This record gives sequence, C-alpha cells and structure tokens, in this order.
Amino acid sequence: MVGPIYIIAVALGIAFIMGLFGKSLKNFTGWAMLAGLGFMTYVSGQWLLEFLNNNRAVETIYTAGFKPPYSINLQMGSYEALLTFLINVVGLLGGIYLYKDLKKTGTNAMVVFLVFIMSLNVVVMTRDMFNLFVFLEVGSIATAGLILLDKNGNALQAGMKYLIATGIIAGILLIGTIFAYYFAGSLNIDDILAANLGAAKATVIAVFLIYVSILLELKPFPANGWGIDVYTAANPGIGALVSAASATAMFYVLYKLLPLGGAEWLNYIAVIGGITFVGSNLMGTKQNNPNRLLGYSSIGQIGLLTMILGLSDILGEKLVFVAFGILISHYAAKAGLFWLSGIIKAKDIKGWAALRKSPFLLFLFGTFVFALIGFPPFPSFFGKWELIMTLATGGHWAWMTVILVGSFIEGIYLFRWLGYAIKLDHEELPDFKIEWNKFFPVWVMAIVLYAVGVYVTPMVEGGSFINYIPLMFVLFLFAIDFLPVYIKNTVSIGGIIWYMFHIYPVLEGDLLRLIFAGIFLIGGVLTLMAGYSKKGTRKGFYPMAMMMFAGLIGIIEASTLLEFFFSWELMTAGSYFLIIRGKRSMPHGYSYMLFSIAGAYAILFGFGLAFASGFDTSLAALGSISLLPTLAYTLLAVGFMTKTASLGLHIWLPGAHGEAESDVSPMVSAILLKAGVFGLMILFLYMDRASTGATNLLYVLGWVGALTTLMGNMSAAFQEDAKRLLAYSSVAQLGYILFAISIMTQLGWLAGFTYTINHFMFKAVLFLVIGGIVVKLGTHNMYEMGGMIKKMPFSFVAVLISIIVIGGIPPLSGFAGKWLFYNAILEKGWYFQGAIIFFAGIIAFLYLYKLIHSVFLGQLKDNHRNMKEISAWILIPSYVMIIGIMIFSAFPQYILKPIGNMIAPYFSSEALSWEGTKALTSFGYWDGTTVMIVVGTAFVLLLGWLVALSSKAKKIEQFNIVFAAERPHRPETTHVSYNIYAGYQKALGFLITPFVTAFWDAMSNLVLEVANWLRRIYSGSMQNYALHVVLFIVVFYLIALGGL
Amino acid sequence: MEYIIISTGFALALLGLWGILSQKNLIKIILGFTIFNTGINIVMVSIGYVRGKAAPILDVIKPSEAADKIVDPLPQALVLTAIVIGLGVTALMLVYALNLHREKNSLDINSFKDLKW
Amino acid sequence: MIKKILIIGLLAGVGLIFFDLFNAYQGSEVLGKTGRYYAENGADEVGAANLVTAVIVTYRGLDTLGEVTILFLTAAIISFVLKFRREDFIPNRPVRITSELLDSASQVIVPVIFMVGIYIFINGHLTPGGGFQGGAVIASGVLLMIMANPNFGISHKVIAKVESISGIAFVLIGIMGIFLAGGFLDNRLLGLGNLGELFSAGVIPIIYTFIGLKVGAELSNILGTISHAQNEKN
Amino acid sequence: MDYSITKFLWTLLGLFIVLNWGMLMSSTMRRIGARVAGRYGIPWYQPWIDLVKLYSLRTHLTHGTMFYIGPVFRLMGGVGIFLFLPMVYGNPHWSNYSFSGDLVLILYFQFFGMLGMALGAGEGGQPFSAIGISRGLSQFATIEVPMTLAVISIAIQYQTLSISDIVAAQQGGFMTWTLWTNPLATGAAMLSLLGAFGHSPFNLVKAPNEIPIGPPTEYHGTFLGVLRTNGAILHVAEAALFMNLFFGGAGSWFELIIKTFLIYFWSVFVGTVFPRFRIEQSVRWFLKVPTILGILAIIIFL
Repeated sequence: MVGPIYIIAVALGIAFIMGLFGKSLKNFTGWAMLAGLGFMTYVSGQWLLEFLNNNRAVETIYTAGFKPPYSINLQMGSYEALLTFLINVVGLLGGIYLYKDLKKTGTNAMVVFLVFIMSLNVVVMTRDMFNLFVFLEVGSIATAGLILLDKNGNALQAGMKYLIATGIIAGILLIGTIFAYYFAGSLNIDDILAANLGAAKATVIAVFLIYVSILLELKPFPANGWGIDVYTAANPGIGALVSAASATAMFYVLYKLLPLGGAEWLNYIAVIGGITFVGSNLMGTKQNNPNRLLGYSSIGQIGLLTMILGLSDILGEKLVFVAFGILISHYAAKAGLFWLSGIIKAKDIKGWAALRKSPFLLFLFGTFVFALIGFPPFPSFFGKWELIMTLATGGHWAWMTVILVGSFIEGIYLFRWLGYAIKLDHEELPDFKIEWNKFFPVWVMAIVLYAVGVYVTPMVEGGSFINYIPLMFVLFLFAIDFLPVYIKNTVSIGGIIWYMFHIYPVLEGDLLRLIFAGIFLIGGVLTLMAGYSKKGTRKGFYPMAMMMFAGLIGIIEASTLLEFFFSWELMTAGSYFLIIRGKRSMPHGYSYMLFSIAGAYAILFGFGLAFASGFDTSLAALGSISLLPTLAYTLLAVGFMTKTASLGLHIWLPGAHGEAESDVSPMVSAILLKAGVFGLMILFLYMDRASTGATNLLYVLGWVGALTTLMGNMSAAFQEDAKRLLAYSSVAQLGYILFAISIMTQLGWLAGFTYTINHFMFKAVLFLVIGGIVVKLGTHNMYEMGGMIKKMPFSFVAVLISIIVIGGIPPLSGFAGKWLFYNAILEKGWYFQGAIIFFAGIIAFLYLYKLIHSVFLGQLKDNHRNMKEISAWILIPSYVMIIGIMIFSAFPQYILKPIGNMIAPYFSSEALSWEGTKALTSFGYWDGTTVMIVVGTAFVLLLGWLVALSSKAKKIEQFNIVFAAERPHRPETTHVSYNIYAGYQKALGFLITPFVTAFWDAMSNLVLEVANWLRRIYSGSMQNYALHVVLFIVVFYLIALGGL
Repeated sequence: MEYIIISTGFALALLGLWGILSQKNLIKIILGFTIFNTGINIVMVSIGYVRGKAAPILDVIKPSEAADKIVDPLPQALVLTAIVIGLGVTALMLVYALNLHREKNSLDINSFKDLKW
Repeated sequence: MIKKILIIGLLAGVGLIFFDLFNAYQGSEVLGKTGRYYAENGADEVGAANLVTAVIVTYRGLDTLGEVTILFLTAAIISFVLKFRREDFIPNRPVRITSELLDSASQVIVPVIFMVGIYIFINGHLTPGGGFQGGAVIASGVLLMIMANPNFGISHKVIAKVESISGIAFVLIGIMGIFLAGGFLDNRLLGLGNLGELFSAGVIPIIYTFIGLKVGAELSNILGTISHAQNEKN
Repeated sequence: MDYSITKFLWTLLGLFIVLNWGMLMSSTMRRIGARVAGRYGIPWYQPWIDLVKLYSLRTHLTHGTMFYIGPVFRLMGGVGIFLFLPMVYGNPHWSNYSFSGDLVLILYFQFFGMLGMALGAGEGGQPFSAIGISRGLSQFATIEVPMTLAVISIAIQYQTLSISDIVAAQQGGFMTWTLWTNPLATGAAMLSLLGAFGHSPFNLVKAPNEIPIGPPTEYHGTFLGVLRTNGAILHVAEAALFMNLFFGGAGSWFELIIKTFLIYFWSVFVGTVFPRFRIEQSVRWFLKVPTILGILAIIIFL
C-alpha cells in the first residue's frame, strides 16, 4: 500500500522537477504530468479497492509525526478514497484530453494542472481547518490560471471575476477559521465539530462564516455569476474539471463540515440548495451557449446535492446512496458533456446538430442527457428513486415537489438540446475532427455511467429483481447495428418470440397481464415484420425499438413499484428515440418527452406516497395508500394519462404519431398507448374504490374520456393529413377506453378490453397500410391521393375492414364494444357522458369516410397511374391482424367470457352472462355468431341476385361520368376531398378550438419569460458579482442569526 | 489594547470591502482587496494575543516557563501563511489587470461585461 | 445611486457581522490548549527557539508546503499568462535614464540586501523571520536592480533551476521524514542540537534555507516577468 | 335460435309484404306531395313500373368492384334492419331474426348500408356523389344525437334494450304507449326521424329537384333498381322501428300498415310545408330543439 501522503509528495515533486527540466525537454514534461496523474489515480484507486474488498479501518496520516491538533493530519477513509479516485480519474482523463492544449501553452500550464488536481485531493483528505483553507486557495489560484488556457478576452474577464469572488469568500472563510480556533482552541476539524460551536450565541458566528463561505464556493444561486462565467469562457476541458472535480471536492468539504452547526442549519442548507437547483435550471431554459448551459446545469446539479446534504437527517442511512447516485451521474455526464462541447466547438447548441456526423458521439450525448435527467439504468435514476421514497416516508411533500419540478425544468432544456442534435436541420454546422485523446475520455465516462448503474442496481431496495436480460439484448443490437436491416429485423423478431416463450409460463393464469403481453409482443412481431420492406441499415432503429419493447414487457412483468417505474422510464426513452426518427418530428418528439417526464414524475410522486403508506415495495402498495390517497390516485392517473394522451395531455400525440416513420406509427399508436391503459387498469384495480377521492376521480376521468373522444373524432374529421387523422382517431379511441374503465363495472371493463383489443388490431392495420401508401405516394395529404383502389386492392380491403370495426358496424367486432357500452352506461347511469360518447362515435364516420374515400376512391391522379400495391411485408402483418379481427367478431365469447370471469371478482355484480354464443345483460342481448351468419347469408343471397341480374356489367374508364354532359379534364378538379366537411365545421367547428394547445403554449412562454427576466441579474459586471456574494452573506446572516 | 487592534482589523477589512464594491478602477479594486486581506490578518494576529505576554521566541524565556510567558505562536504562523497566499492572489490579480488593460486599453470595471446572462 | 445605497447597506450588514464577532471576542488571559502545547513541548520536540518557525516549518509543515506551492503556481501562471511572441519584443526599449544616485547606490546596497536576506532565513529558527521574510528581502534587492536598470534581464533559466531544486529538496526532505522520522516533514531527521544554536532544530534551518531561496527566486521571477512584459509593444 | 327453413320462408314472405307496402306508400306520398304543390302526380302503381323498367334495362356500366357491390351493401342495410326487427308483436313468424340482437344492433346496422353505398358511389368518381355523401354524413352525425338520447331515455324507462320487451311494455291500451308515457323522448325521436327520412327541409343530401346530386348520381339500371328496392324496404322498416319504440308496436299487419303510414306521413307533411335547409343549418337545428328535448327526456329520469 502506497501511503496517501505520496499523492501530495509525488505530485509536488514531479511539479518541481518539471520546472527544472521543463524548458529544455518538452515531451518529458507532458509524460511526467500524465505519470503524476496516473500515480495519484493508482494510489487512490488501490485504497478504494482496499476499502471495498476488506473493509479496513480508516487510515489517518499524521504529518510531522505529531498528533493532531498540534500538527496537520489527513484522513483516508472509504469516502475519501472514492472521491479522490473520482477526482484523479477525471484529472487523468482531463490531462489526456487537454494534452495538446497544455503542451501548446507550455510546461508551466502542465505544472499548474498537476498541482490543481493534487490540491483537490488534499482538500478532500485534510482534517485541518486551516490546511483546508490553504489548499482551497491553491485550487482556486490554479483554476484562475487554467481559465487562461485559451487566451481570450472572455477568459480573462471570467478569471478576474473568479479571483475577486473567491478572494472575498476566502477572506470570510479565514475569519471563520480563526474564530473557530479561538472558540474551540484547535484547528482540527474533528475538535471543532466536537466543540459544538452551534450551541452558544457567540460562537455560532464562526459556524455561520464557515458555512457561508463553503456554500458560496458551491456557487449558490444567485451569487454564482462568476462561476457561470468561468464555465462559459474557459476551455471546455477546464470546465469539465471545475464541474466534475472541484465540485466533487467542495461537495465533500460541505459533507465534512455538515455537523458543524447542528440540525437547524441543515434546513438553511437544504433551502439554499433547492433554490439553486430550481433557479439555475430555470435560467438554463433560456440559454443557447452550450458551455454556459452546461454551467447552469452543473450549478443546478450541485444545488441538488447541497439540498440532499441539507436533508441528511431526513435521509438517514440512505444519504450516502442517494448522494453517490446523483453525484456520480453528474460527475460523469458533465465531464463528458463539457468534453463533447470541446470537440464540437459550437457557439450555439443548434450547432450540435453536427454530432449527426458521428452517430457514436451522438449516442454518448444521449447517454449523458438521459443520465442527468435520471433515466434508468443510470445511477441517478436509483438515487432519485431512493430520494423520493425516503422523503415520502418522512412526509416531506414540499421537498419532493421541489426536486421533481427542478428535474423537469432541467429536462426542458436538455431535451431541446438533444432534439437539436438528433434532428435539427441547421446551416453552417461546425465540422469537427475527432482526435483519439479527446474522444477516449468521453467514451470512458459513458462506460462509467452504465457500469456504475448496473453495479448499484442491487443496492436499491428491490433493485435485485430488475431484469436486465432485455437490456442485454438491446446492448447486443447496438453491437450489431452496422448489419443490414433484414438481419437485425430477424434477430429482433426472434428475440421477441423467444421472450414470448420465456414469459408465457410466468404470466399463465394472470389473464390481464397475458392480454397486454400479447398486445405488446405479438404486436411487436407483426409491426416489426413491416421493417423488412426497409432498405439499408437503419442505424439505431432496432436497439431503440427493442428498448421500448423491453420497457413494455417490463411493465407487465413488474411486481414491485421500482421495477414498474424502471420499465416505464425505459419504454419512454426507447419510444422517444423511435418517434424523433421521423423527418419532421423534432418538436413533436420534444413535447412527447416533456409530457412523458412530467407524467413519470407524477407517477413517481404517487409511488412515493404508496410506498410511504405501508413501506410495501410491491405494486400491491397502490392498494393501501393511506397518505393523501386522493392526491396519489390523481397523480398516478395523470401520469398514466400522459401516455394515453387524454384531453389536455394529448397535444403531443398527433404530431408524434403523424410524423413518425411508417412502421413506427403503428408501434407507438397501436402498442405503446396501451401501456398507459395497463397502468390505469392496475391503478383502478388496486385503489380503494370506496373512498370518495377515488369515486370523484373516476367520475372526472369518465367525463375526460368522453370529451377526449368527442374532441379526437371531430379533429380527425377536419384533418387533411392522413396520418394525423389516424393519430387523432387514436386519441379518440383511447378516450373510449379511459371512459370505459372509469365506469368501473364488469360491463364497462369488458367494453374497455374490447376497445383495447380492437384498437390494437385495426390501428396497427391502418397505420401500417396508410403509412405504406404515404411513403409510396410521397405525400401526407389525402387530397393529393385518390383512386388507389384500382392500384392497391389489398390495402383497400384491409382499410375497409378496419373502418367497419372502428365504426362499430355489425357484424364486426367493433359492434361488441358499442353494445357493451350501451349496457354499461345504462347500468352505471352515466347517461350524458354516454350520449357524448355515441355522438362522437357517429362523428367517427366522417373521418372514416374521408380517409377511405380520399385515398382509395374518387379520381386517380395522373402521376399515380403506374403505382403498384404496397410491399407484401406490410400487407402480411395487416392481414394477420384482419384474421384476428374476423375471429374476434365471429366468436367474441371465446375472448370476452374469460375476461368477464377474470374481472368479475373485482366487481360487485356479474352483469354479463352467456347462453352459448349469446351475451345477455339485464338490458339486452347480442349474439355475435348469429349476426355474422344472418348477415353473411343475406349478403351472399343479395349479391347473387344482383349478379344474376347484371352479370356482364361493362367496365368504363375513369372520366366517363355524368358530369353535366361534360368530361372533367383534370382529376384534381373532380376529386372531392379537401375540406369536404366545411358545412359541418361551420356548424360545430367551434367545439375544437385548440384551447389546450394555447394553454400549454402560454405556460411555456411564461416559463421562458420568467427565466429571461431572472437571468438579467447576471449583468456581466464583476463588481455586481462581488456585490451578489456579499449580499448573499448578509442576507443569509440576517435570516439565520437575525443579527443576534 | 487587543480590542483596539482587532477593531482596527475589522475596520480595515470593511474599508477594503468598500473599495472592492464601489471603486471603478481595477487597480483600486485590487488595492481594496489587499486592504481587506490585511485587515483580516490583523484580526488573526490579535486573536493569538495573550494579555501582557511576549513574542514566542525562547531566547531569554526558558522553555520550562514558556507556557506562562509567551503569546500563542499558532495564529502568527497562520498569518504568515495567509500573507503569502494573499501575496500570490494579489500578484495574479495584477497580472490579470495588466492583460485586461492590454485587451481593452482600459481599467474601468464596467468595460468588461462581454459575458452576461 | 441605488447601487450606492445598496453598497452602504451591505457594508452595514458586514459591519454588523464584524460587530457581533467583536462582541464575541474577549481577548485571552492564558494560552489556549494548542498554544500551551507548543509553548511546553515545542522546544524539546522541535528544538527551534522561534516557536513560530517551529509551527510553520514542522507542526504545520504541510501548510507551508502549500504556501510554497502557491507562490510556485503564481510564478508559473504569471509566466505563461504574460508570455508573448518574440516579434513583439523590443530588446532595449528606450527608458528614462535612472538617476545617478539610484544607479550607484543600488550597486552598493544590493549585495548588502542579499546578505541580510540570507541571514534572515538561515537564522529563521532562532530569531524573528524566516524563509519567506528572507526570500522577500532578497526579492526586494532584485527589484532595486530592476529599477536601477529597467532593461536588466534576469536569467529565467537560473531562477527556474534554483526554484525547482529547492522545491524538490523541500519535498525530498519531507519524504525522508516519513522513513527516518515520525512522518512527512518531520524535522527530527538530524539531531535537534541544543536550543538557540545555529545548528539546531533538526532540518528546520535547511528547509528554511530552501524556502528562502525558493521564495526569493519566485518573487524575483514574478518581478522579472512583469518588468519584462513591459518590453512588449502594444 | 332457429335457423330452420320455414323460419326463413316466413321471413321472406314478410320481406315481400314490406317491399310492396313500401312502394305503395312511396307512390301515395308522392301523390300527396304533388297535390299540395297543385300537380296531379303519379299513378299509384308507378313504382312497380319503374322497378320493372330499371331491372330490365340492358346496359350495365360499372366503375369497379366497390361500385358494383355498393348497392348490395345498401340493400343489405335495409333488409338487415328488417331482419333484426320484430315486425308483428306476439307472432313468432313475424319476429324475424330479432333474437340475434337488440335495439343497439339495429341502431348500428343502419350504418352498414350507408357505408356501403357511400363507398360504392365514391368509386364512381362523380364529384356530386362525394358531395352528397359528405352532406349526408354531416347531417346523419347530428340526427343521431336526439335519437340516441331518446333511445337512452326509453331504455331507462323500460329498463331494457330488447325491442320485443319494449313493445310488450306498451301493451295495455292507447295510453300506455311511449308517446304518452315518455312524450319528450318521442318528440326528440320523431324530429330526428325527419332527418332520417331525408325529406325537405333535410333533403339537401340528394336534392331531387336540381341536377341529379347525391350518392346515387352514377347509378342506373339494375343498380338503381336495387337502390329503389332498398328504399321501399328501409322506409317501412324504420317506420316500423319507431312504431315499436313509441307507438305500441303492431298486433297485426293491418295495424302495422296504418301506423307506419302515419309515421311516414309525418315526415312528408313537414317536408311539404318547409323549405330546404343548408347543411350547417340543419346541423345546428338538430342540436337545438330535438337535442334539448332528448336531454330533458333523460333528466326526468334522474
């Protein structure tokens, strides 16, 4: 074992030696620096291993061979080992990253760099107050030097601001230290802590001074303009170090000194942290300079960490895990992002669209963003989870809200940025070249994130259940991403099918889950089949699709809250990437993500309440929510409804589904939406229905569902874009389902299931076929199509059948839903909602006819004359679905009966009974099979009759019509499609004025305006920044000690 | 006695702070900073003072009776360190000021507002 | 205007803090625990007559190391911040002729100054003063030379060598402490000798000599760089 | 559930009766209309002649498969409603295949024909057809609102959706008819009936007096014949549906003929009195008075 003291000794030794030979041999100094960093990394690393493997006692190093407090002592415990290791790793990587720049500036720069990292080590290890001060100063002077690595005016100004601010702070710390010595009679931190200075009226000032200076070093909002400027102006490589290494060290200093003042100071710290977290994220929303944005984000994250320390007495033994989870994510992600920024060198985040030139970097970027927001499988996810759960246990709703709101705001800008990088079409993209030394560190950081994420998973309560098999599969698909489509497609389909067999025995007997598993997996296979029609390699499609399916199936498998949420987030992430693949889907993918995050946080909050009610980690906890049950139910419902796109939360859907790729739309529409339905069903089944909160909620949801349906169908009727029409139709269909299951009777749920299954099948067919046609004809506008029945008969039949199902026309299965609806509504007594539902149901015919007529009937356009049928790979899955529909229509009892039996126990009355093929309720009866037979027979007879009458009808060509004895010259003029429901719109269009969209726009503008107004405090004048610092001190003093 | 010293120290620190916050000329601000530091140093020394005791140098004082005859050596040691650190920082600030002046040909604090928001 | 009021308000606030501190301070009649320890054991443990030196160099040697490092850093930073391209460099810029008095006086005084400086840090463990003070004095001598002859070029090479070697020596002595004595920077490598003599207090005189050289070198280096920077045409 | 051949034949016979009665009724109505307009009008047997003529026309021109089977769908719609509707109360022979589904089935089976027709006409590529269809759909989408409300209302009233049971509940004299027991629902339904039958003022869908417009524009010969046949059946069937729901059903064919005549006459009567609405006008109209009536009809049961 190499003693920790050698970190200092060797680093300084090398530094001095470099000074000695630096001038003469340049290369030597470079390697010497790296060797020094490497050595430090090695020392701290070996100590870390030592503490991990055989948990040995904490090592104390006495300098000068005298015992503290008379001499300075350092300490190397597990935390010190970990943090020094982190610092040294980022130091080493940073050294590699900056190697060329440092070398250009010369030996001295390298010396400074080396000493900088060393000083951070000492800051972490030292147990002496004054020594802490000294090495903080070493660190800040080194920083002030490194800022000037790129000599530009901005860097100079930033450095000056930094010097002045830290100068003042250091002074305050110095006074605090000397008085601490005066009161405690010692400079040793442990002695000072033991002296309990917080108690006495006089001595508490010293405590205050120390706290305030340490907090100020952590750049609290608003006294952090100087810090942000440093991030902005300095070389990103330095930004990475300041954000990852210095912040880590300072964070640990705060942790060391936390007990200084006693409990009541923790609240102040937490509040300051919270304000910083929310405030600086808020201002980030208005920021376009990448480095500055990262600065805001870093400060926000450190604010969160500060806040967590402030909440330490609440978090108890969870503190370490939570703090570590979030710290490590911030550390790796920020370092990575700053380094990326250094590679791209864009002045504006729009410029990051250049990342598209190297998909791998893009992948890394995505990794970092998702890690920062706290998506699985990254440590921050588990950190946040534990954090929320623990806070909930203590009943600290306010803190939970602050955390979730802050994280959401962070999502606002991070995902706008990611969206730009993935999709934005931006002129003058900076073109960058990747040198290995710049690329390697970023790469390592990404690995760290994944590795640590997987490593900490079992440490979370119930985390060990999380099933990583699907994720491994995703990883594998990433590995083979370079292969052509058909191979990856086969692999994916194979994987899903294999998983079907794997999961069937698990779910056997649980019909509810079995049905949804069927929808997700079978649907997955069928929709993927369409992928065979695609050419090329489709980079990144398959991993993301599989990630979505992994999430979906995970939701089904989940037995604990954690698993459920884990999979939920996974699904969100995957689907986001699928959606944003579309040509024009950047804004839609963005709003989808925002709604999803907000929803996820609502769910998280609800889960927190559920967990806190009984410390039960299993999903059953939803059944016994005793803390604010109404709020919990509402939050959960809202969370799930963001996925089902119910009225008010629907605005992301039309764009997202409409603009997505032709085979992605069916995935996200027919399959993904069902995840929300599943969530709602689980919630409704578990929750205590007797409670007034639940009943009121259900009543409201009933109305929401009904209105959603009306809005969806009506909007669909006025669309000209085929895919948006279908998207709105999905909104409406999900409205039906929401309404049905809110009824909470056996009939209602049967209706709900019928709709779920039907919508899954026909929407898959419609999106597949229409999507295929849209691609083939190269337009979304229906009025530019027409007459396709001649060219694509199979597609026509598929669409026709789906339409009959949507319309609920007997004899097809859609009618089953309508019939069940009627009975359910009469039984429940929700007559008016019911009336709205049926009204909407009839409006459906408007868009259905518009769709099929404008695309397949009417006049064939000249430029489509030599169109062929769409790819068989699209038709095959469609027709599989059609067969499914037909079976369901002819023999509904085989599906509805077992479902009825399954859900019967949950409901008081068993309302539906069966006589053979005949379904009976207290109101009416319906016999699907007979209807099928009767209609079938009669239809055949009548057809036969007509054929007999006019067997040899003569086929005439397109323009041969009764057109006022004229012959229409152009099909465009004759094809009646554009805005055909003008009259209807005139009469009822006012019903769908986009209030909701307007509302959300107003909201987002509000946020941006507030942000813009807030950030004016950063006037840029270094004097003002000094003023902020002093202001912070004085205000904090007055609040905390009221001037004694 | 020591009260006068320590209050002088505080006064100087305040004075320096005032200089930092109100002066427009960069050099003056830096001067303010040094004054601020000096004040703090004085405060530190006076903390170590023990009434009526001599400097902690054992030339005439016997080590055996040192404990009752000398003032606390530690703060003086700290002050020395603090002074040197202050020196370093000040030097750095001056160099910055020099370069800033090269950039903008001005030392007015308000001419360095390129970074904002 | 508003800003002025704000500033005054803030200063009042800080003043309030200081005032409260002032109230909390009642001077001291006897030594604190730490101070007492030094007073009682300093002499026999470290053997330095100047207890402040004992504290600086030995008890809190790590601080001193950091201190030295800071000067070192500052020098390094300044030298790469003020680095300028050759073509901007005027070898002998026209300067005001320095007065006869200053010129000749400097030639007499400078050696004396140097000697004083050296004396100060060699006797650092016995008399007031030490490495830093001595180094500063030496640097002042250098300053005087520069003032006397603005184009006086200090050889950065030499300075750097002195600086680095003394730094390395400092660290090495520190490390030797780990092996041969109580710990890093322990001064009991050599015998403590008897209190008050020049060759006493273990390695303190040696360390202080190096510090003195180092500080002197660094400060002169800084001065040199800054004065040199004046030679840049702008 | 009886799929026997005899049942089939009885139903066929019923269909025949309904067909002929429908044609007679339509000719009569057209005469009445003509008289009101001061014309002499057609002879009562005109529809039979038309039908024979249409069916015996030799030229059959088709625009394609969907165009060809569109009329079949249409006719299937009419026949279907007839099939699922118990015609004469209490007589198993005339209850047709009503055991396979209740009121809801019939309500939704209406769309079957409409959709088929719309698709068939759509393939014709005739702009007038498309226009007519869009109008028809718009109008129908609002007609159904009062209708649905009325249906819900009587479903609440009788606690059943089975037509036979509803009729059974109305046996016991004139005053037990829904017309009296639930006048609001009846009102709403009868107003929406006006739209369903598509006479003036709600006949913009196929404005008969101008140039031929509306779904059937392209249809001729046999196809038109099929459509006419359907028209006859559909009118009677729908009238019979209303009869069952609101006017105590029918104990015998005679009663059915009278009641259906009166119900049908009601729409003609309104039609001859009022001028034609534009689409948005009729949409608004149906969402005013009839809808309010329907809502009241439900409110009274709350």
